[in-house]
Amino acid sequence: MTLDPGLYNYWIVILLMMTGLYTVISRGNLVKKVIGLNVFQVSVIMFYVSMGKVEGGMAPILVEEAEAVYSNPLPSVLMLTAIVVGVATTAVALALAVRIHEAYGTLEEDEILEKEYGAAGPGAADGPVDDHEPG
Amino acid sequence: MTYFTVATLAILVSMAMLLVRAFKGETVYDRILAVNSFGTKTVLLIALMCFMTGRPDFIDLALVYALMNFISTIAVLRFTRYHDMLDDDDLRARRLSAPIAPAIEEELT
Amino acid sequence: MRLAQARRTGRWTTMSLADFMPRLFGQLPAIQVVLPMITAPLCVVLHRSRPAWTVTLAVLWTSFAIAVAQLQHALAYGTMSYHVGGWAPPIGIELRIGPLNAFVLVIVTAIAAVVLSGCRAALIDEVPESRHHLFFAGFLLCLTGLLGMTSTGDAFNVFVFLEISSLATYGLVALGKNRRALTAAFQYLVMGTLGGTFFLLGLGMLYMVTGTLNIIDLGARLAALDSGAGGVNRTVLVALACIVVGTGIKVALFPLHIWLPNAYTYAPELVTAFVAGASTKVAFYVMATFIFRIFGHELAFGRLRLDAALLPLALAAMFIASTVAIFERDVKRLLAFSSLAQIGYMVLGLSFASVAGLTGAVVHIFNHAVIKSGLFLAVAAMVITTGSTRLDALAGIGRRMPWTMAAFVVGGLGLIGVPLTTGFISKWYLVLAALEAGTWPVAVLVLLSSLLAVIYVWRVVEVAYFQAPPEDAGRREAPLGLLIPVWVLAGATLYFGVFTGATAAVARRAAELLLGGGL
Amino acid sequence: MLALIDVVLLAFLAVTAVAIVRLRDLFAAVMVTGIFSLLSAGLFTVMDAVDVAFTEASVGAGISTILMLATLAVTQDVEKKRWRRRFSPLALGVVVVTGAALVYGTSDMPRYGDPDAPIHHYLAPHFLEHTPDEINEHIPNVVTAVLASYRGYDTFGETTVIFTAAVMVLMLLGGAATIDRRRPGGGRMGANVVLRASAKPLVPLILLFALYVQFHGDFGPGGGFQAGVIFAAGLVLYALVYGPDRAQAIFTGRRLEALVALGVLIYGGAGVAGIVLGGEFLDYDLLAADPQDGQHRGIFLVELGVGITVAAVMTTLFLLFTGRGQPAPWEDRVGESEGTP
Amino acid sequence: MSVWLEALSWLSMLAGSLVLLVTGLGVLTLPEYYSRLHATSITDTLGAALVLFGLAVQAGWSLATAKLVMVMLFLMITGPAASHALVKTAALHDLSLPPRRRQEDGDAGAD
Repeated sequence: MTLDPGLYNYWIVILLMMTGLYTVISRGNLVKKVIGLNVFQVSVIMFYVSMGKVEGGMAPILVEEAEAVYSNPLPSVLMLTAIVVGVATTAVALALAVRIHEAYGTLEEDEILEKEYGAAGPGAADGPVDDHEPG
Repeated sequence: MTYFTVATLAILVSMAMLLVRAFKGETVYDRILAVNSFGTKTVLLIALMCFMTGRPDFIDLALVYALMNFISTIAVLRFTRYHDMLDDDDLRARRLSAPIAPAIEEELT
Repeated sequence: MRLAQARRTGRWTTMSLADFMPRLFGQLPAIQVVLPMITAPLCVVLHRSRPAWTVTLAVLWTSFAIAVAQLQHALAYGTMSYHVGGWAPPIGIELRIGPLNAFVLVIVTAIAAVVLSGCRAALIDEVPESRHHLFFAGFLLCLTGLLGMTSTGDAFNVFVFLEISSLATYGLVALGKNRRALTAAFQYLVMGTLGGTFFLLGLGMLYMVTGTLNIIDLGARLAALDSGAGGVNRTVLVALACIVVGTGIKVALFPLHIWLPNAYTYAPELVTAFVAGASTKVAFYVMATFIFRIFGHELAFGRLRLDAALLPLALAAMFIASTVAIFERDVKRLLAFSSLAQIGYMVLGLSFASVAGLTGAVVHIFNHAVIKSGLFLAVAAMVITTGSTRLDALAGIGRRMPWTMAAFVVGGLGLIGVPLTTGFISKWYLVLAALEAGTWPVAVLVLLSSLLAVIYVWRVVEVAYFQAPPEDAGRREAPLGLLIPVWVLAGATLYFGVFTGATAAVARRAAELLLGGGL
Repeated sequence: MLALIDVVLLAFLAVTAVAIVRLRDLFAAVMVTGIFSLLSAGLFTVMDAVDVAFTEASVGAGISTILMLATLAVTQDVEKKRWRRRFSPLALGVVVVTGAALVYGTSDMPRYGDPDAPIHHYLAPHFLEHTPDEINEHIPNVVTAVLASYRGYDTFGETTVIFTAAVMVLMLLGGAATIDRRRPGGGRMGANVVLRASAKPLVPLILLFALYVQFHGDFGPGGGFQAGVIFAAGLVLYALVYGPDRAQAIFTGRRLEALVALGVLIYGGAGVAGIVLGGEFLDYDLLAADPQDGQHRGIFLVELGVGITVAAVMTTLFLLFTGRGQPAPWEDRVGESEGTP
Repeated sequence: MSVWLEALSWLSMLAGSLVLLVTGLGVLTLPEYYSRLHATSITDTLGAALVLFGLAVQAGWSLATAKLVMVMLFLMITGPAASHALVKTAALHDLSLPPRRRQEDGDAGAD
């Protein structure tokens, strides 16, 4: 069966990235934002891995055959690091979300703003700037 | 190696149907169910792909998938709002007293 | 390919001290980064506040010494290349220490050492003691990330260290006492991760068209690629955009800055002092290196017209941020917006892409780091006395804390760019660069924006000296442990304003190297 | 056939991503994110990145999902609030413009799988050809060789990243008020016979498997990071079924903290040994008389360091998230009592 | 490989594929949770076992077969356990059938 994906991989990856980005920008829920970030990161990882594939190649774990064609190992190596960075970021973000929930009782961005600045919204200069009170 | 193809196609079609169920949901348990079953399908797909690419020694991957799928299913059940339900004693106690909870309507906007 | 080959033969032979010293010197680029990196887990193991602090402080000052040694070496003998693991560059990862990044290393380590020296006094107030060791570990990790980003010659390695420093910064910002610190940190995290990921994406595109990750090699192969193909490669163009956006978020380039004011305002003062002094500067360094060394002057500015995008953004940052700063009621927030404006100056210098402009930008990295860290440290001292960073709480602080406030005024003068402070020379170069480029309106705008700085600095000075302190408040100077670092930085502001030779010479050398595509 | 799988899985991914944006229920969204991870891991296998697939499966579908669920459990005690429908034209604008720019950028890219793409002709051939003679002929997994030796510095950075995350989460969540056993994740949940019976034999098997992955990483997919995650997953399973209390009895906070640091120190130590023995940082050639043995030893040490840190960090993260609200084991041994700030 | 083994592998994989298709269909089309669960829990384990068995026959006596057997065993333990947990958890909350279904179908699905 011959099917040439051409640039299809990259387009879908871009679609995924943009879905992630849209989630991050438009959604008010903090956990949802983290999910969006995750999607965004995974799609970039997929971008790298896509470019490492060689047609008819196999995973870069050497075999005895002399004629074997391997896919590129370097993107894999880089993306292992990127995945780790992703999970590290997710963990810290979620920890922040837990603390924010403890402090504000909500994970919704607009409710947090409401609790902090009143219904008026976050007028930067006009907000009541309370000082060092324990959170 | 056509039977790999047959099995792969069957798995892909099955996956598609599970995806629909996972998105439609109806109850949260339907989703968990679909996700769990989806995980099993992925395990099989990976196993098949290992054979298709001629590297059957990569089956480790399938094992990891199976493992993680199981753990996350348990975690989902543990961490849902109705978390303590995996406890037998609790179950008995509740069955006597708890009213029928309304079905949770999950919606896709 | 292996460098180790040669060494292998005489490996176990004796090594005299005379052999040892130059060899140790050759290892400095790695030690610079690895030392704080290994000390961080040690801090976690030590687990108690005081030993952890002692070790951290020792390591920070050692790092500073190493950085100074490296700068001297780079100025005397040129760029030094260190092959991690013994693998020669495009295959392995290389650390490159040239005049520019050695200069940045000195700035970062100096700020870190000075800030943390004053730390225990202010820290006890801000972080529960049982978590001090984690704070020190986090601080060291943040520093590690910045040092790693600065010294590496490998583009992907930049990303790894960028994330180390970013993650550490998110956590440190969240330590602020006000609960808004948490939301500020979260916002920073989201923006920062987006930035990092865009950076990664742009890097991926560059890798895709060149096949390499080494910065120098990338530049060479990109130049070869482009001259062959004729028009501009579209992938390269988009890669440039991604990298500018990615680093732009970290730099807090004007429309991407929204994380910065909150993060600076609600973070613990010490963290703000360090982050304001070091983080954005290193990010700016990364942006400049990527633009000049990888894309090259000719491609980025000649064909892709990056300056047309950066110049207006820089000007907008200078004016809008300064104007907002004037209306702020919280001194930390005021300084945060002032930082945004100062970042505008740096980007302005970059956008000229001339020797004078880049010299201005590089000098300004140094100046602003010293000035802003000093100011935020002074604020930290004030918080110990007043318990607040609101402007009205600082009424009469000039009389209550004369030494601290005097240092603050010195820093404020530096921000404005008064002659005999460091702030002056960078603006001088920027004006020069604007005139050189024939854009005299820009020169006028630089001067005008300084007037805005006068206004917001004056607001603090007015409150501090011309308003009566609260009745019950006596004179209560900051603890000496904090006052000394504050004055070290204030002194540096004055010293390097009077004796401008050293910094300007280094900056000029660095600028020439950047423009020449060398280093 | 593989191309077909590639195309279909990508299509699934696209649908899944759209569903993630649109799902309002957070639990559902997290679960669908799990699917997303599984799918992408499947794709990585198709694209021959088995190590990445391994990692993504254990991290994305495993640990990340579990952490998110734990977060939801801690934050959403009450019925979730229905969040406002928000359609943001601004966000859509940003996304469309960015997406268009990126698509524009793809037009000069080599097509998927193109063997003539520049990246397959510059550095990669060196790694593929010279791993047997420069590293060790008994390490056929080139990814491991590049990861641990050629680009060992990156991997040291990676270990530090995960260490940083642990330090930051400890700083944010380590220490708090009282235990709430009724809360999700709070109490014991292991009275269920079936689960206990099935988990009991699995836990040691999983730990064994983790060790296998750790030491088999030279030959097949796997290595320190994956092994660490799997090891942690075994402990997480134990904690899920028997309650975090019993897991904590074995792995107290202090011990875990020390282990987290230990892995980084092992890695750093292997690197510094290179300097001490007269080479560069992370130069494994000098760790043994024969450079090939040295490389092998270095890679072994480094992978061990990564494995220890990752296992300890993942376990710590899990215990911190689920233990939020319990008297944290991190605090009680310090000596001083400390109120919340 | 002998023709018989080949045929066995074929048969097993085909049967497995069929069973897996049934899983998908069942989950998609059956009216409510418990029947869907019923559809997947059995077929998942069976289908997986069949396909893996087919693969194992392909691989012959090798390390890969050992691993396949491990995967199979693992799925055989975890599949039913997960299904059990799913039923149990749901049983407590949506104790019987979702109200909407009951209204539509009367008691049709309640047995």
